[in-house]
Amino acid sequence: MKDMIKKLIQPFAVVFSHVLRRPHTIQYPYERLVIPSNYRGRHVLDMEKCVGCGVCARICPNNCITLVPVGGRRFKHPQIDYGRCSFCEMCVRYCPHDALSMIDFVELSATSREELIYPPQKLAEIPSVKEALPQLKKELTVEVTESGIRYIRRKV
Amino acid sequence: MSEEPSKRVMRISWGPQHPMSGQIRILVDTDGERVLNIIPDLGFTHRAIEKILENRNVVQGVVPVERMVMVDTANNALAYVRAVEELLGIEPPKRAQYIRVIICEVCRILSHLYGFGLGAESGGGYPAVFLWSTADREPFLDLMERITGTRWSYSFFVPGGVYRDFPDKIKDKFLKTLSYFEKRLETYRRAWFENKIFEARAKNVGVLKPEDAIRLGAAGPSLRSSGVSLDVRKNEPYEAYDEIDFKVVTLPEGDSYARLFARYLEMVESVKIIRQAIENMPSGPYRKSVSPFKRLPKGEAYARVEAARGELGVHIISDGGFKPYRVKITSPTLRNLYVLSQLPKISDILLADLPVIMYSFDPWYLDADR
Amino acid sequence: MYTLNEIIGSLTKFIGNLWQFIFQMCMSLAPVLFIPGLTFILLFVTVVIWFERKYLAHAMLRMGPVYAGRVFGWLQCIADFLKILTKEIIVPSDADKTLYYLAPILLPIVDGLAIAFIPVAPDWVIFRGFGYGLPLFLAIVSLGPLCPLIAGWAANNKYTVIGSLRAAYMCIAAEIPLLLSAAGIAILAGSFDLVDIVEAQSKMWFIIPGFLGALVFFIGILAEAERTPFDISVAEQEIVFGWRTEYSGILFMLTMMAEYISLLAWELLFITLFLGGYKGPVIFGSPFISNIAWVLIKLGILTAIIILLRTVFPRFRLDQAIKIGWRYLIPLAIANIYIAIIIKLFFPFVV
Amino acid sequence: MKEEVEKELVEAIKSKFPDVIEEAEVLRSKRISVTVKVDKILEVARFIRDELGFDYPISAGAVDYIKEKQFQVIYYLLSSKKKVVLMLRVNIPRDRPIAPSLTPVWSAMDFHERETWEMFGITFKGHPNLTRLLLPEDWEGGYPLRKDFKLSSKEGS
Repeated sequence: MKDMIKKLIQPFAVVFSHVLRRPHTIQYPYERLVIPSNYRGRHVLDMEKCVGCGVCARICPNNCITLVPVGGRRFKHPQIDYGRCSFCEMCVRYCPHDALSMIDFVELSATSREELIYPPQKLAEIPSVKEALPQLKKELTVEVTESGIRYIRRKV
Repeated sequence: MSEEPSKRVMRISWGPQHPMSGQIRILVDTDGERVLNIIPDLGFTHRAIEKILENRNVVQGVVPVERMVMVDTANNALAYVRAVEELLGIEPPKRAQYIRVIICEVCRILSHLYGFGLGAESGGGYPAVFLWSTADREPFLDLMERITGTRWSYSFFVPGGVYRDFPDKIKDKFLKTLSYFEKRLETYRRAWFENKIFEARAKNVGVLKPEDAIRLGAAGPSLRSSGVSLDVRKNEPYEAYDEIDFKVVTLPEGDSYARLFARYLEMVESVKIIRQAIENMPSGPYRKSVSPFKRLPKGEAYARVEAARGELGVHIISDGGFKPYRVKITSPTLRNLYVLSQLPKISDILLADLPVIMYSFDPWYLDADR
Repeated sequence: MYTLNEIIGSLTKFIGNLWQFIFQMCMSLAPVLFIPGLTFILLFVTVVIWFERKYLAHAMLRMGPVYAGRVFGWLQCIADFLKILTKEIIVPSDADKTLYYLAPILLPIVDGLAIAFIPVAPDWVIFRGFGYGLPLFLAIVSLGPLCPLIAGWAANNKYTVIGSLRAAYMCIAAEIPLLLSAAGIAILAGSFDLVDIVEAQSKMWFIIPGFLGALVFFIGILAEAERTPFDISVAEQEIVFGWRTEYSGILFMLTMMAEYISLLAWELLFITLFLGGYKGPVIFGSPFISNIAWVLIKLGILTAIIILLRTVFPRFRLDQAIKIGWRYLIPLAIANIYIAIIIKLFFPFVV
Repeated sequence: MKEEVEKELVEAIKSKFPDVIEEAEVLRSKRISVTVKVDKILEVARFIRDELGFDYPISAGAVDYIKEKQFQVIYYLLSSKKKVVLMLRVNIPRDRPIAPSLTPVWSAMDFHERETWEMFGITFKGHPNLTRLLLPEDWEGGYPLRKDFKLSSKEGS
């Protein structure tokens, strides 16, 4: 009986302790987690380093990279179809000249499949979060303390 | 498949369009509330991963294999990578083995937190635990983000080691997260495992005796909660598990409650394993280079790994080409679904018990369908 | 022949009478229109749904409604209401159309009618029921469980049939203890009239002598209003949404409203029977406002407790719930009747 | 290399069925491979289960050796006492893909044999319910895991 009452009362206490906590929700377009610098987001292509060897296209498990000619350049350069890309980093790992890299940018949504195909010129640009997310107001970092998780908010 | 066996029996299609079923259809023959027969109908997420792997070389192969179980990617990748390493005859460096153990155990925690939250929700009206556990995955995902570069499907294990080194400056944060997590585990126990109504719902429901569990081929915590001590980590120690002190969680009851509680206890063990692995991690190289553009040696290799849902086997057969000739993946969920369909004393089960039993097996249908 | 004065005199008299008549009409309609009538019911539903969503969200470490209405998302329910009005009503092809439409319309009406018997102030009752308010209330509310049965059958869906049968089982298991524990209170008060019952609690709330009855009644409310841990007839993990599965658009909203209206009706009865109804120390000066305020305060606390249960407990299984009803609640309710009789016979000074 | 348990098991099988076993070897520690003739597989399976203690069925699969014109069905079994994995193999001709079902011995081979049936077109005689498991019920594209299955151009590259 004592055990039963404990098992009926105890959950109330635990739930109450959660009601007063700050929610874990991140209101995305207005807030955004700070992504570590080694994050595997969008590719950035260094056209000066790329020699068009095609290793990235061969190693890509999803066949999302094709080499396309770029006007005024000697070599073909990779074009990435983000509709197929699984962000596995294989192309970056096996690039013999370190021409490809991945940066902490993940705002890649588009309204059509054609927009998801990034030609080399577009890959060469370094995107800015400000432009992709004009609503962004705060950036968050997760901090684990002994007592709990805290989201530290910082104005952009 | 859809005809009803008789007028008296009502065949309910539990899924795939259903709030709790997931990507599966389970045909349930009922007589009133009483369940007469459970027929799983799989294949809604079949992606032919075995066929894809026949058309990818061994380095590329890690990527599709990981997509089998998104919450438990590391263990899946490890099974494949270990099979490849066995085939190539290479042994990863010691440091890589420890890093692999850490990441696999974090994945086990992530996976169990998810499955355990769903288990709480399956009892009905208790989604709070599910969202708490989802929230508590965040610090671990953050750590993984810092180590591997993504939150899941890491593509981090490569044949010959791990792709990046374990950043030593993260150790402190890791240990802090673990001690925080241990406190949270206590919260889950108090809120959920010691909840009278949940006990009433899950205890003595869907009991699986040890001999039945072995005969029907239950996998993972579902098997061990029936009192059978079969754990690949202990029986066939891989990576650094033979240098780490941990115990295999077994519970004697074999009911739904025990299956869920076994997952909880495994998380406690995982925390211990990670602590030891971080402390004892040797320094040194973390990767041996393996070229993806070389022919594989002729032969075969069968690697087994204890994934979060149970034993995962990858059998690679090579005929000496660039790509594996055949890859056979043995997934735990497929076996657990068979156990579900053949549960002994099925007539004791009521319709309301079905989600509880189902989620006590922690099914991941993508794993079953491959 | 009438003189002008006489005409004016009679006109004035007529207008005066008319005015009095309209005033009386309004006064008698006021309970219907405002409290505890239509406006109050709609407000209650809106506020409780908003509060429930917000509370559940915070218990789950979420935020709940945020954007609609800016401050705590207080407009969210109204926004949802407007959205749901524009939704198409999809009727299953093999459904029994008449019954399919009838059930969700009937259900809020039945539960709403029962509220007519509840006093929120000494003479502020829509219909006193010739001194038989309590049995009339229970009689009308017990029509409610018929609607899920009709709805579940009419929709021609396996989930709805199971859900409606579960609802019927639950109602039988819950209503008998409810009736019995209410009977105990009627004995204590010596009257079936709800106003008399409230007046009889001026010395002591009946929750103290009738503690067992209150417990039974509270659990009965949970079962009757399909609240956790007895929301078995809409168990979404098993049978999608029980007998409501096939409803869409405004019909679905009516079924959802009916759930909260029946909750309101039962809570008001609980307050009337056990918590001293509109009784309480005078606040805000005016006894009338004070009475209503006390009802609202008690209602708020009771609703909060019921909503709170939703985050704490999983759902019972049908057989467990029925077992609770028949094996524990009915004996407790009968014990409550005995206690009431003993108090009435031997300690009449207590109440 | 200590593989005594494995060697003992292999010897036990070999000595019991000298003319049925085509091949029996220890692959490495904890891995045994036994190749059996089709017609005697049920007897061998019963012996393996009852006498050698391979009571825990893991899985079943097949390999399409298109050059040798044969399928190889592989049953993966585990001994819960000795913790050894046994791969029970049986070669069947590619033009007549019929093998006896092992569900009478290990009922848990049910799903795996169904999967092998739909993926390779190998019929398991004596299987209680040989219906599609993963593929759609109205699938008409042939047997996907056979080597002569045509892939769309992009996936096949």
